[in-house]
Amino acid sequence: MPEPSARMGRRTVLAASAATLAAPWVARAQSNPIKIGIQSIFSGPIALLGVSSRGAIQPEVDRINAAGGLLGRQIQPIYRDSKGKPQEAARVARELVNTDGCEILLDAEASSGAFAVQEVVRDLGVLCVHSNSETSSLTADPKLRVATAFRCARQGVHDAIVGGAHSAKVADAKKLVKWATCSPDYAFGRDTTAQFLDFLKHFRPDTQVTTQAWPKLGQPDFTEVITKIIQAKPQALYSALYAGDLSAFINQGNVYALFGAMETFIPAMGDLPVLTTVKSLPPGIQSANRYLPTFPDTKENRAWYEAYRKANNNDYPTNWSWENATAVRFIEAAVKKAGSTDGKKASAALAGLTIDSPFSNSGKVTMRAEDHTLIDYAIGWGTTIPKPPFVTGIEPADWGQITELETEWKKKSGYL
Amino acid sequence: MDLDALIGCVTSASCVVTQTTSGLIVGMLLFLVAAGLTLIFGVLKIVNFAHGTFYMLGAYLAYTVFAVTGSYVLGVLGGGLGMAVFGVIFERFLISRVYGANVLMQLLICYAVVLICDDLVKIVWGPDFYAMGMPPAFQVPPLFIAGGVVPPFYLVLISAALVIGGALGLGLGLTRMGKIIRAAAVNPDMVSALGINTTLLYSLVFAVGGMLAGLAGGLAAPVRSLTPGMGFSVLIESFIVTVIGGMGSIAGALIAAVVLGLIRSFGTIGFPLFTDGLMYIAMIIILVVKPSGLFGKEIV
Amino acid sequence: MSVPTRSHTLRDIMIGCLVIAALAAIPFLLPSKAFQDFVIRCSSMALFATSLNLLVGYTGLSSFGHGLFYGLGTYSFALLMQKTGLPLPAAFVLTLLLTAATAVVVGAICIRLRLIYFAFVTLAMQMLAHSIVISWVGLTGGDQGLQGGIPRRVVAGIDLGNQYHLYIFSAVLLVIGLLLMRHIVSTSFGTSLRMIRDNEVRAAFLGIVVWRVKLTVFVLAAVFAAVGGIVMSLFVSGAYPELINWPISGDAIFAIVLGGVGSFLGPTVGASILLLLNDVVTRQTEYYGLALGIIILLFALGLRRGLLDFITQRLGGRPAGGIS
Amino acid sequence: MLQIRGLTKRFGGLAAISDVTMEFPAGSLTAVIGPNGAGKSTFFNLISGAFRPDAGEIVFKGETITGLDRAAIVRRGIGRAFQVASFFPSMTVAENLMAAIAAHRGQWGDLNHRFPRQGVRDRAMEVAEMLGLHDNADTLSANLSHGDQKLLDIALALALEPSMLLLDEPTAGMGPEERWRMIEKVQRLWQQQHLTLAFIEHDMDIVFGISSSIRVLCYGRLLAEGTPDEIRNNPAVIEAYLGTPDAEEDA
Repeated sequence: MPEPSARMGRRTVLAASAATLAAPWVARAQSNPIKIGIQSIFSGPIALLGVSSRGAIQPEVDRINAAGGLLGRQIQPIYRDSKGKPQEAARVARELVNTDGCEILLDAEASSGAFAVQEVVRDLGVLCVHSNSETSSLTADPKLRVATAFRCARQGVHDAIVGGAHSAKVADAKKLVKWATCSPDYAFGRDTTAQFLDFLKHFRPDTQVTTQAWPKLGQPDFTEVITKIIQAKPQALYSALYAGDLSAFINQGNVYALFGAMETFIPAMGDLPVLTTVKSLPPGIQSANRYLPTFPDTKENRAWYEAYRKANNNDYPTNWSWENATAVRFIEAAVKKAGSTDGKKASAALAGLTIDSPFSNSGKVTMRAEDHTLIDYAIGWGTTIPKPPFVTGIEPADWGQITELETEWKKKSGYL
Repeated sequence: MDLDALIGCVTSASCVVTQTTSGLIVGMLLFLVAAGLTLIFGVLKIVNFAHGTFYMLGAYLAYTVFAVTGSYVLGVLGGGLGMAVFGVIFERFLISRVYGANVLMQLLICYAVVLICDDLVKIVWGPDFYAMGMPPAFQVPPLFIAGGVVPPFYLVLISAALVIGGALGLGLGLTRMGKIIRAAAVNPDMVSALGINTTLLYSLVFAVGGMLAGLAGGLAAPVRSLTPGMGFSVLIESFIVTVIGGMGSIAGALIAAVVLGLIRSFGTIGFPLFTDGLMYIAMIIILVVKPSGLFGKEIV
Repeated sequence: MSVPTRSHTLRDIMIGCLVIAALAAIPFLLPSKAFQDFVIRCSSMALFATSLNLLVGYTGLSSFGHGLFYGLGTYSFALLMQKTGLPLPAAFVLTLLLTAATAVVVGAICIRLRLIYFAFVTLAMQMLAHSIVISWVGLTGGDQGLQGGIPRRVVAGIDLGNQYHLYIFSAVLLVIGLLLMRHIVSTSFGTSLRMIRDNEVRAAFLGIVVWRVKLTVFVLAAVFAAVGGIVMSLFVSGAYPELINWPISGDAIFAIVLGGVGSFLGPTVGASILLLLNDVVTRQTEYYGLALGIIILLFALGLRRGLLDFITQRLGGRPAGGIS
Repeated sequence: MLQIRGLTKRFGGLAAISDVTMEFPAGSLTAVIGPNGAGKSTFFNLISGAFRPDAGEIVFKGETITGLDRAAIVRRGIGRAFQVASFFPSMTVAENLMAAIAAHRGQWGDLNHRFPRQGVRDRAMEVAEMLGLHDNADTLSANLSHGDQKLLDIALALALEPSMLLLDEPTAGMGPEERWRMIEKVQRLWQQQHLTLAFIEHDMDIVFGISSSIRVLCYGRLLAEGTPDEIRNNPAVIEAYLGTPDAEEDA
C-alpha cells in the first residue's frame, strides 16, 4: 500500500483500511501473471522448512521470469505461513486458490499440513505439488491419492529400502547383529524406523533389536535416551532423528562417547544445517544424503549449490531446498507441455514426466505416473568426517532394486 | 512395558550409576527453571507462562557471548544476568499492570511475550537451529565409575546447579531480603503492612527467577539445540515439577525435579512409551488429592 | 439489565433468523469463497469461545483446558463418520453424547478444585488428552492426524461437501448454539451461575447445590464446544492433534478476553476479530507472532477489557462482572 | 426449636467449640456474646452446615440435622447473614432477592424457564420492603451503602422464609446511631415475621437492650446462659470480660 499522503482525508484513510481488512474476501480479477500459491511453515521451531524452501523457489521463479515467463506470462509466487497447523494449511490453500487467484499450488508443508491440503485439492481440482512431505502413504495409499496432486520429495519407504540395503552390507562386513534404535516418538519416527528394520531384516534375517528408545519431538535433553542405549550395549544404532533434535543428540552423545562404542546409522545426518551446526562431528557415522553439494558430484549440482548460497545470504541449502527447486522445474515443464495451467491438463502432462536435474545420479528425475511420486533422485550412503565435505565415499543406490522392493512393500501394505 | 529390563538395570551397579547421573543432570537443570517459576508464584501468585522464554533467551545470549568471547563461564553469566534484567523489565512494564487481575489476563500477557520473543529470536538469530559446542576444557572422554559412564561435563553442570540452588537457599534463609521474600510467599499482605517496598521486592523476585532460568539456558547450551520456540517443552516440564512439588515451594521444586529426572532415566528403561501421559496423570492425582502439591501451602 | 421476558426470547429468535437469512443471501452479492470459509471457521470458533465463556464469564471457572472438548468433538465426529458409515445426524448426536459423558467424568474431578487449581487441573486434563491422541496411533493416526478425509454423505439434500451447504450449515449451527446458550444464561439456572461467580458461599447458603450447578454447566459448555469442533472437522475434513492441544484453549481464551467476558456476544466478536487478525496479518508478514503479540499487549494493557465490554461501558452501561 | 447437645469442633489439635449444649426456644431473640476468639462464628458455622462437627448433635424442629450440607440445612429453615455483608455484587438489589427467591423455590437448576419466573419479582419487592430496601431496588448492590449492604444480606436470608435466622454481627462496622437503626429493624422483623432469631453482637447496650436471653461463649465453652439480668450479675461473665477487654472485631 502506498504511503497515505498528508492531504488524504480521514474518509479515504478509513476506506483504505477497510479495503485492507476486507482483503481476504475480495476476489481479485485474474490478471496476467500466473500466480503460484506456496504455503509452508515460516514460524516456530521448524521455520527453517519454509525459509529454505522459499530460498530455492525464488531463484527458479526469477530464472523463468527472466527468460520471458511461462506460456508468455510472468510467474508470481505468493508465500503464506500456515504456522504448522493443519487447519490453517487447509484454510490457506483454499484462500490462495479462491481469493488470490492462484492457478497452481506448491505445497511446501510438513506431512500433517500436506494431508490437510490434499483434501482441499480433492475439492478444488487445481494442480498441486507437495514438495516436503515424505510420508509414504500420501501417494502410496490409493485411498488418499488425488488426481491433480503430486509429491516432489523423497519418500520414506525409498529411504528405508536404501538404508536397509546399505546397513545390511555394512553389517555383513562388520558382523553386526545386535541393533538399537533411537527415533522421535511420533508417527513419522515410528513408521520410518519400523520400515527400516523390516528391510534390514529382509537382507539380514539374523538381526536382533536389543533396545528401542523414543525421545519426544523437540525434547531438550536426550541424556536418559543415550544412557539407555549404552546400557543395552548394541553393536549398531539406527536413528531417525533429524534437524535440531539430531544436532542435540549428537552433541549429547559425544559427551558419553556414544558414537565410538557402536556403528551408527543416521539417514538424516547428511544435511548441511546439521553437519555445519554440530561442532564436533564424530567421524565414521553412516549417513545418507539429504542434500549434499558433493552428491552427485557434478558440475551442475555444485553450480546450483553456489547459486543458492549467493541468493540466500550465504545460508546452506537443505534437503527441502532441492525438493522445492525440483518442484518448480516440474511445474514449469508440465505447464509448458500442456500449454495450460488447467488442473486436469497440467496433471496429465506431469504424470510420467522426466526432466533433467542436478539432483540425480542419472541426471534425470521422473514423476512416476502410477502413483504421482518422484523417483530417480539422488540417494545413497557414505560415512562422516569432521570437516568438509563432511560425508565421503557415498555409494549411489540402485533404483531398480528400490522399485522392486517398493512394489513388494505396497502389496504387503494392501496398497496394490 | 519392560520390567525385566528395569530389574536388570537396578540390580547392576553400572546401570544405576549411569542412569542416576543422567536423571540428576536432567533434574537439576529443570530445577533451576522450576525454582524461578515457583518463587514467582509463591510471592506474586502469578503463573509466569513466559518462563520458558526466559530459558530460551538465556541460552541464545550465552551462545552469543560464548561466540564473541570464547568463554563458557562468561556465556553462562551473560545468560543469567541478561535474563535478570529482562525479568525486571518484564515485571515493571507488563506484569505489574495486571497484579490482581484475572488469571486469564496474566496468561494472555505471558502468551503475548512468548509470541513476540520467539519471533524476535527468529529475526535476530535466524530460523536455523544452533549448537554452542562443547568448550574445549570439557572435550574429554567420560569417566567410568563402578562400570557406569559419567561425563565430567555433567558433573560440572550438576555441581554448578547445586551451587546455584544452595546460594538461592542460603540467600532466602539468611539475608534480610530473603526472609522478606519467604514471608511474602506465605502472607503477601503482611509485607506491605510492615512498610516494605513491594515494588522493589517484586522486581527482585522476577530478577532472581529470570536469572535462574537464564543460567539454566546458558549451562545447557553446549549440549542442547537452540531454536526459536525451544522454551515450550521446558515450560511444560517445569510447570509439572512446580505443581507436583507445590506451587511456591523451592524445596518441593528441587525434590520434584530430581524425582522427575530419575523417573525419566529409569522410566525410559522400564516404560519407554507414554511417559508424558504418566506425568500428566501424576499431576492430576496430586492436584485432586492435595492441590497445594507435595510441599506447598494452599492458597485460598 | 432489564428483566428478560418471553418477548425477549422471540426477539432473539427473530434476530437469529434474520442473521441466517442475511448470511444465506451474501454469497449471491459477494461471491467470495474465502468469506464463506471465514464464516465457517468463525462459527466453529465462536461456538467454542462462547461455550468457554459460560464457564469463565458466567460461572467464574477459569478453565485452561476447554479445548479438550473442542478436540474431542473433532476427533469423535471425524472417526464416527470415517469408520462407521453412520449418517451425519447420528454421528452428530453420538459425538455430543460422547462428549457429555467425558465431560461428566472430567468435570467431576475438576470442579472439586477452585481458582488457579481448577485452571491447572483442566490444563493437565487437556495435556493428557493430547498425549493419548498422539500415542494412540492406531485409532487417531497420531501426530499426522486422521487422514483420508470425512466422507460427506448427502442427507436430506444437504451435501456438506458443497461449500455453500457447509457454509449455511455452520451458520445455522452457530445461530442455534448461540440462541441455546443465550437461553441457558437467561434461565434461573443461568442466574445460579452468576450467583456462584459472585459469591459461591452465599449461593450455597441460599440452598443452591453448588457442585451440581458447576458440573451441569461444565458438561453443557463441553457439548457446545464439541459442536464447534464438529464444524471444524467438517472444514478440514479430518481431525488433527493441533485441534486438541492446549494452544487451542489459548485461542478461545484470547477470543473471549478480546471480545469481552461481560457481554453475551463478546466471545463471538472476539472470535471474529481473532480470525480476521490471523488472516490479515499472515497475508502481510511472516512475523505473525510478533504482530499478534503486540496487539494482545495493546488490548490487555490499553483497553484492559474486551472490546464489547469497553463499548457497552462507554455507552453508559453498568460495569461488567467476571474479569476485572 | 433448635437444640444443641455436646457440640465439639477441633481445628488441628485446638478445640474451637467443645461440648456445647444449649437450646433456642421457638420465638426467642437470643444474643450470643463472648470475648474475641470465643468461637461464636464457628458456632454459627457449625449450625448452618459450613463446618462439620467432630462430635455432638444438632436437632432442629425435632429432626437431627448434624452433618447435613449447607443447602439441606437452608431448606429446613435456618437462614443466616454474615459478619461481612455477603451478597451478589454484580446484581441489583432486586436481582439479588429474586435470585435468592428462585433458589429457595428450587428453581436454581431450572433450564427451561426464563428468570425470573412468575411471582418471584413480586415476592422480591415484598422482602425488599420489609427491610426498607425497596427504594434502592434497581441499584447495583455493589454501590449500596455499607448499612444497606448488611440489610441486603439479611434480606437474602429472609427471602428463604426461614423459621430461624442466624445473624453474625449485624451491626459490625457501623457508627453508634446507625447501629441502633439497624437493630431496631432487626427487632421489628423478629416481631412481624415470628422468627426465632440468634445474633452475635459486641455492643453490650444493644445486647442487654433487646435480647430476651443471652448465651456467653468463652474459649469454645458455654460459660453462662440466662436472661439479661442473670448474665449482668454472673461473676464468671464479669471476670471473662474484665480479663479480656471488649474489642470491635471478632477474630
